[in-house]
Amino acid sequence: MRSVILKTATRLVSALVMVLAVYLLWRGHHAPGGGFIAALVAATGFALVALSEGPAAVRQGLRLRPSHMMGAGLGLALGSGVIGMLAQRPFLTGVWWPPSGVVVGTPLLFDTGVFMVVLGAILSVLLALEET
Amino acid sequence: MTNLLIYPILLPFATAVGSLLLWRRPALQQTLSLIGSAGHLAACLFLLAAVVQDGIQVLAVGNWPAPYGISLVADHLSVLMLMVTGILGTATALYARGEMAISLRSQGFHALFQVLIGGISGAFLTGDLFNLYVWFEVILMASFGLIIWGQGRAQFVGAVRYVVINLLATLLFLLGLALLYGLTGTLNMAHLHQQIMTQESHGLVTAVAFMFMAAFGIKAGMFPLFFWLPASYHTPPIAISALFAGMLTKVGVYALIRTFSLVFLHDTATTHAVLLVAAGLTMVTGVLGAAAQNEFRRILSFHIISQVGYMLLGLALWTPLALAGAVFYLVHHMIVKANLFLVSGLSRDCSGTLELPAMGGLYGAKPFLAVLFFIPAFSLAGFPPLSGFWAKLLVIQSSLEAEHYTVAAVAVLVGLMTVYSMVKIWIEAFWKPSPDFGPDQRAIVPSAWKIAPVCALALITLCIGIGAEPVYQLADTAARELMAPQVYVRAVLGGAGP
Amino acid sequence: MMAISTHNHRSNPWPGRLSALLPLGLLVGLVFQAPRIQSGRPLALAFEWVPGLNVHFALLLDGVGLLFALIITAIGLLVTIYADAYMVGHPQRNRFFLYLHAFLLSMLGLVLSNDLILLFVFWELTSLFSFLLIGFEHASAQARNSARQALLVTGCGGLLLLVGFLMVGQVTGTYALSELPGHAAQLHRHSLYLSILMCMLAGAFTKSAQFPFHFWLPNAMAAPTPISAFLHSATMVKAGIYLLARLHPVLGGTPVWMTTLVLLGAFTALWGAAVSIARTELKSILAQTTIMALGIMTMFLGGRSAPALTAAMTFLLVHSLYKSALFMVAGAIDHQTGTREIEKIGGLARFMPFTAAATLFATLSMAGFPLFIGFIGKEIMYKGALTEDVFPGLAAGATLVSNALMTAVAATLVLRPFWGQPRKVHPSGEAPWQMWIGPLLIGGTCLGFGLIPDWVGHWLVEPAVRAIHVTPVDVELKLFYGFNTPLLLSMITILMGGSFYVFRRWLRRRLSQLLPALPITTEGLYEGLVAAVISFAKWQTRRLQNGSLFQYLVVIIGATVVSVGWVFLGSAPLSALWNPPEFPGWLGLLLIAMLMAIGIVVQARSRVLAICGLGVIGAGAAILFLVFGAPDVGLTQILVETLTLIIVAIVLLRLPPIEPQPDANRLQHTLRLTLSIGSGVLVSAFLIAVTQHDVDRTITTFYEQASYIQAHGRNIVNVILVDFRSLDTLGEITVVAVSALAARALIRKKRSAP
Amino acid sequence: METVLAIVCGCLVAGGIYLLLSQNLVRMLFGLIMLSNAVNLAIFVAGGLTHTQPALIAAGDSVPGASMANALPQALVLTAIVIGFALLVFMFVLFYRSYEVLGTTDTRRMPEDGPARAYPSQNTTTRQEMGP
Repeated sequence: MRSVILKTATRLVSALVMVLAVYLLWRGHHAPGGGFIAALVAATGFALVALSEGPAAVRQGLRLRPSHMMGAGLGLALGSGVIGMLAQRPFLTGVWWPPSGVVVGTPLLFDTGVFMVVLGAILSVLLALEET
Repeated sequence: MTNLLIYPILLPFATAVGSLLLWRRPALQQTLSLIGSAGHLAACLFLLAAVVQDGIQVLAVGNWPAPYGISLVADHLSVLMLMVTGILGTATALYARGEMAISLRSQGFHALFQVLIGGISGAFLTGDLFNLYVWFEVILMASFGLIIWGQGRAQFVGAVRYVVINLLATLLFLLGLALLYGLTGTLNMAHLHQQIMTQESHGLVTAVAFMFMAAFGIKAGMFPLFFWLPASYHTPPIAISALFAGMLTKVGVYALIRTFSLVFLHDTATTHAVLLVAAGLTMVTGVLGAAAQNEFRRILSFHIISQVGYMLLGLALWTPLALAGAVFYLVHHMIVKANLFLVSGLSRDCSGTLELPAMGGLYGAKPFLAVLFFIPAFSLAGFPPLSGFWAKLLVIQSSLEAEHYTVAAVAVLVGLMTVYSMVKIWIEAFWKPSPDFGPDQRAIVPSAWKIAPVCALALITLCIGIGAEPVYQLADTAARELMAPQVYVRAVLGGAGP
Repeated sequence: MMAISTHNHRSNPWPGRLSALLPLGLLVGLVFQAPRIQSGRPLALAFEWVPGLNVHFALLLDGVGLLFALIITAIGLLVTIYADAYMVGHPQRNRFFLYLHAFLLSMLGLVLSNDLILLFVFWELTSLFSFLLIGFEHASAQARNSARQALLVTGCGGLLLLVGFLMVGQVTGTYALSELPGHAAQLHRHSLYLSILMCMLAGAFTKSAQFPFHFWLPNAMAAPTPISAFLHSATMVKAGIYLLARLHPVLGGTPVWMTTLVLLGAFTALWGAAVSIARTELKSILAQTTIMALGIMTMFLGGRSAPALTAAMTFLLVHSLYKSALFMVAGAIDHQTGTREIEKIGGLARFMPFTAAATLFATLSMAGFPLFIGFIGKEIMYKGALTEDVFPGLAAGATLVSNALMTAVAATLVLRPFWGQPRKVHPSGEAPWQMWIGPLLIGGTCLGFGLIPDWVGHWLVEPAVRAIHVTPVDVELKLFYGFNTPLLLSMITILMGGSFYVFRRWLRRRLSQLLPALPITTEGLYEGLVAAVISFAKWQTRRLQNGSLFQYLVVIIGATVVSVGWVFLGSAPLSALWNPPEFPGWLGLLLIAMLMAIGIVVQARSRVLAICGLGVIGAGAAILFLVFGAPDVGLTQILVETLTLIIVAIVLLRLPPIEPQPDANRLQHTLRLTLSIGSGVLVSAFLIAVTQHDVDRTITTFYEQASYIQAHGRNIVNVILVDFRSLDTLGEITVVAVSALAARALIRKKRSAP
Repeated sequence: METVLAIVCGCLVAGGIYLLLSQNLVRMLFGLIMLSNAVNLAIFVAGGLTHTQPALIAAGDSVPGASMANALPQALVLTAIVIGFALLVFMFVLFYRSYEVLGTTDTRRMPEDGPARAYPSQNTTTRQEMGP
C-alpha cells in the first residue's frame, strides 16, 4: 500500500519542513519566527507525516525519542542560563560570541531549547495518541 | 546580584531534565530525584541563611534591571516558604520511594515531581506578576499530571473537578493581569506598588484586586471557591496528596499575602475587610465540612480549608502580629498537614483502608504509629506545646488586639471543632477495636522509606513547638517586612526606579 | 523494618515500679523546701522561652503551690504503688505509668507556673493526659466517648481560658502571675474585666466540674480506678480551684466574682450531694461527692475573708486525702469482689481488714468526726461561710446540708459494705498490699492531721492562704475553738447526717425517681449541641460540597462576578465608557464572522460544526493579531489552531457525540444565562474602561531601545521572549514538557491496560 | 477600535462561560478554548492598539524609528497562547480518558464518593474486652 514514491515524498516533505523550521528558528531573533513558531511548523509537518504514514515512520525519521528531545531541550535552555552564571553574571544573562561583531549568543541556544521542547512535547503526545 | 536565588528553581529543573534523559533507567532516576530533592533543600537553607544575615536578596535574571527584566526576590516570607518547600519535597520524595511501585515511579513521575517543586520555588521567589502566572502554570500542569497519577476511577472524578476549576482560576488570573497591565503598564510587583500608590483611578484597581483575590482564593481554597479541593485531594497516591496538601493551597495563600501586602494596598478598608469576612467563613465552612466526613483524608482535606482561613485571617487583620501569625501558621501548617497525610498512608498500610468505620485497633497494634499520628494531629488541634498552639495563639491574640472579638470567638470555636475532628480520627482509627468486616483489608508493613520522613516531620513539629522563638522571630521579621513594603521596593528597584 | 511493634502481653513490670521514684524524689525535694516557703520566701526560677511573645518558662514555688505540689506528689506516689497491683497483667501497663507520670509532671508544672501562658500549656497537657487516661480501656465505647466528652468540655474551657489570659496580658502587659496582683485595680476598672472574668471562670469551671459543666466528671470514671483517685478527685479537677485561688488576688473580690462563685458553687455542692445519695455504685457516689466538694471550694473562694479562704484551702487538703483513699478502696473492692455496687456487698471487714480500717478512717474524716482532720475542716467551713460577703446565709445553709448529706454518704460507704451482713458476692481475701497500704496511710494521715491541727495550719494551710489573700493573715487550726456557732452547726450536721443515713433508702428512691424526670440536663444539652452541630455540618456540606461541578462553577463564577462587578460599578462612570467605535468595514465583517462562530459553537449539536466554529474564532483572532502589528503572535495562533485541529481530529472523534442537552430545570438555565451574560458584559466594560487610558509604555520603550543595542536582536517580541523575559519562557516550555509527560502517561496507561 | 474588540472579548467570555456551565465535558472543553482565546485577546487589547507597525527594528537601524505596536503584550500573549495550548492538550486527553474510564461525558454522572458511604452499622460490642 505504501508506495516508494509516497514514502520518498513524505521524507522530502519532512526534510523540507525541518529546513523551514530551522530557518525560522535562525531568523527568529531578527524577524518574525523563533523557537515556538519553528517548533509548531515542524510539529505540523511531522503530524501530517504521522497521519499519512503512521507514527512509526516519524519515530524512525526522528531518531531521537521525544522524551529525550524534551529533556535535551529543557537542558539546553537551562544550560544557556548557566553559561551566563559561569561568566559571573546572573542566570540567563546573554553571552555573545565573538565579543566583537556578534554572530551567535546564548539566546539562540535558549531558543533552540524552546524549539526542541515544544517539538518533542507535541510529538510525544501525537505519537502516543496515534499509537493507541 | 546573587545567583543563590536561582538554585531552588534550577536544581529541581536540572533534576527533571536528568530524569527525562534517563528515561529508560528508573533506578537511576530515583536516585537522582532523591539527590535533587536534598540539593534543593540545601539550596533553600543556604538562601535562608543569606537572607537572615543580609536582608532581602534580589537577582535580576538575565542581568536586566527591574522593572524591565524579571527579578527574583527573596525576603523572609519567601525563604521561609522555600525552606518548608525543601523539607516537604525531600520528605515526600522519600515517602514516594517507599510508597509507589517502581513501575509507577518511572515514566516521568520524577520529572513531574521535580518540576512541581521547582515551580513552587519559582512562585515563592519571583518578583514579577506575570512570572508568577507562569510559575502557577508550571505548578498547575505538574499537579494535573500528578493528581491523576495511577489513574484510579475516583482520581478521574476528582481530577475533572480539579482541572476545570483550577483552569478557571488561571484564566481569571491572566485576565486580571491583562487589566492590571493596561492600567499601570508594568508587571513588576515592586513597580506596581509604586504605580498604584501614585495613581488616581483606584476604583478600577480595586476591582482588579478582587479579580486577583478570586483567582488566588480558588488556589488557596478560600470560601466560597474551595470546592475542587475536597473533591480531589483524597484521590491520588499518598505522597502526592501530602505534597499537595502541604504546598499547593499555601502557594495561593502566599500569593494572596504577597499581592495584598505589596501591590493592592491602596484601599485596604475594602479589600481587607472582604478578606476578613471570607477568612471567617472559610474557617467555619472547612471545619464543619470536616466534621461531616468519615474518611481519613477527606477530614484532613476539609481541615486544610479551615486552616487556610486562619492564615487569611492573619492577612486580613493587617497588623504586624497578625501577619506574623499568618506566617507562623503557614510554616506550621505545611509541615503538620503534609505529615498527617503521610501518616494517613501509614495507617492505610496497617489497616488496609482509610474509611474510619472500617478502621480500628491501631493504638494497641501499632503504638509507634499512634505516636506519629498523635503529634501532628494534636498540633493541628492547637495543643501546647506543639507548633499549632503558637500559631493559634498568635492569630487569637492579634484578633483580640485588633478588637475583632467576633473573629476571635470564631477562631476559638473552630479550634474546638478541630479538636473534635482529630479526636474522631484518633478514636475511630486508633482506639476503637478493629472491626471484623472490611471491604479491602490487606495490611502491609510500611517500609522505612515511609516511616523516616514521618518521624522527621513530627520531630520538626515538636521542635517548632518547644523552640518557638526562632521561628517566631523569623515570622515576625517577615511580617515587619510585609508591613513596610518600601523596603522591598527599594531592594528591587534600587534608589528611585524609573 | 517497621519499628512499630506489636503489643507484648507479658510486659515487664519494672519500668512502672521504678517510675515510683519520680514522685518520691519530688515529694522529698518539696518537703525540704517547706521551711523556706513557710518563712515567706518563695522559690523562683525563670528562663526565657518565647521572649518575642513575652512568654517565659517561669516557675514559682510559694505557699499555695507547695500545698498543691505536696498533694500531687504524695498521692501520686501512693497511686503509683497502688497501680502496680491494680494494673497487673494489663498489656499496656507501662503505657499507663508513662501517662500517669506525664500527667503528674504536667500537673506539677501547672501549679508551679509563674507565667500565664506556661500555666496554660500545662493546663492543656493535663487535659490531654486525662483524655488518654479516661480512654485507657479504649476497647469500651463508653470509655472512648467519656474521654472525648471530657476533652471537649475541658478543651472548650481551656480555649476560653487562653483568650482570658491573652486579654489579661493585653491589659497589663505581663503574663507573670506574681506581678498580676499589682495590676488588680487596673484590671477591675478595665472595660474588658467582665469578659476576662467570664473566660477565666469558663476555664476553671469546666476543669473543676462546676455546674453546668459537671457532667463529664462522673463519666470520667470510665478511667482505671487509680486514675479516678489521682486525676479526678485529688489533682486535675482541683486545677480549676487552683486557678480561682491564684486569680483571687487579681480578679477576685468584686461583686460579680463573689456572686457568681458563691451561687454556682453552692448549687454545684447541693446538686452533687443530692445526686450522690441517689447512686449505688461506689465510683459514681464518689464522683458525685467530688462534684459537691469542688462546689464547696468554689463557694469559699467566692469570699474574700481570711476564714473563707482558709476554709477553701483546708477543705482542699481534707478532701484530697479522704477522697483519694476512698477511690483506692473502691478499686480494691472491685478488684477483690468484681463489683462496685454497694447493694451487692456486705461484711467485707472480716475478709479485708486493712482496707476496712482505711475506709473507716477516711469516712470518719469525710463525715467530720472529731479527732479527724475533716472535723477541723468543717469548723473552718462554717466560720468561712458565715463571713462571706454575699449570701452568708445561703453559704452556711448549703454547707450544712451538703455536709450532712456527705456524712450520710460516708456512713453508707463504710457501714453496710464492711460491717453489714455478707451478701451474694464474696471477696477472695484481702487485696494485695500495694492496694491497701496507700489508703491506710492516707487514712492514718487523716487521723494524724486531726490530732495536730496547729502543725497542719502552720506548715500547709497558712502559707497557702497567705499566697492568695490580699493582706497577710495568720491561720490557726484548732481542734476546739470553743462553744460557738460553727460548733453548733457541726453538731447539727452530724445529727442531720445520721437521720439522712437512716432514711437513705427512702431518699434514694425519691431522688432516683426525681432525677430522670428532669426535663433537661446539661449533659443532654451538651449531647444535643454536639449532635446539632454535626447534623448542621452534614447538611451544610451536603449543600455545598454536593458533587455537582455545575454548582461549584456557578458559585465560583457568581462570587467572582458579583464581587468584581460590585466594585467596578462603584468606580467607573459608565456613561463615559461608550464612545462610538470607528473601524474599517472589512474588520466589521471579520468580527461578525467571529460572533456568528461563537453562536455556532454555543448552539452546536455536532462536534464537527463546533470545531469549525472554534477554528473560525481562532483564525479570526490570528488575523486580528496580524493586522494589529503582531506577526509572531498571529503566526503562532494559526499554527496552534492547526495543531489543535489535528489533535481534536484524533481525540475528539473518539468521544461520544454531544447529546442534545435539556437543561435540568429552568433555574439552572436562568443561572447559566445570567452568569454568562453578566461575566461577558463585565469583561467588555472593564476592558473598555481600561483602554480609556493610554498604556504606560515606559517598559516597552526600554525594550525598544535596548533590543538591538544590548540584546542584539531586531525582533523585539522574540528578544523579550528569549532574553528580557526569558525566565517566563523557561517556565512556559516546562509547562509544555510537563503537559506532554502527563498526557502521555494518561494515554500510555490505557494502552497497557487490558 | 478597542471598544469593538472589547465587546468581542466579552462575547467570547459569555459564550465560554455558557459552555463551561453545560455539564458536558466536550462542551466544557469548547468553553475553555473560547475563554482562553478571549483572555489572550484581552491581554492584547488591554496593551493598547494604537499602532499597527510590527515591533521589528529595520535592518540598518539600531533603535526603532517610527512608533510601533506594543511588543510587551505580544510577548505575553505568545506565552499565554503556548501555555494555554499545553493545558488544552492535557485536557483533551484527560477528558477522553475520563470518558473511557467513567463511561460518560456528563459531569452529573460522575459523583464524588461522599461521606455517605454505607458500612454495616457498628454496635458497641468489642472484639477484645481487656483490662483487669
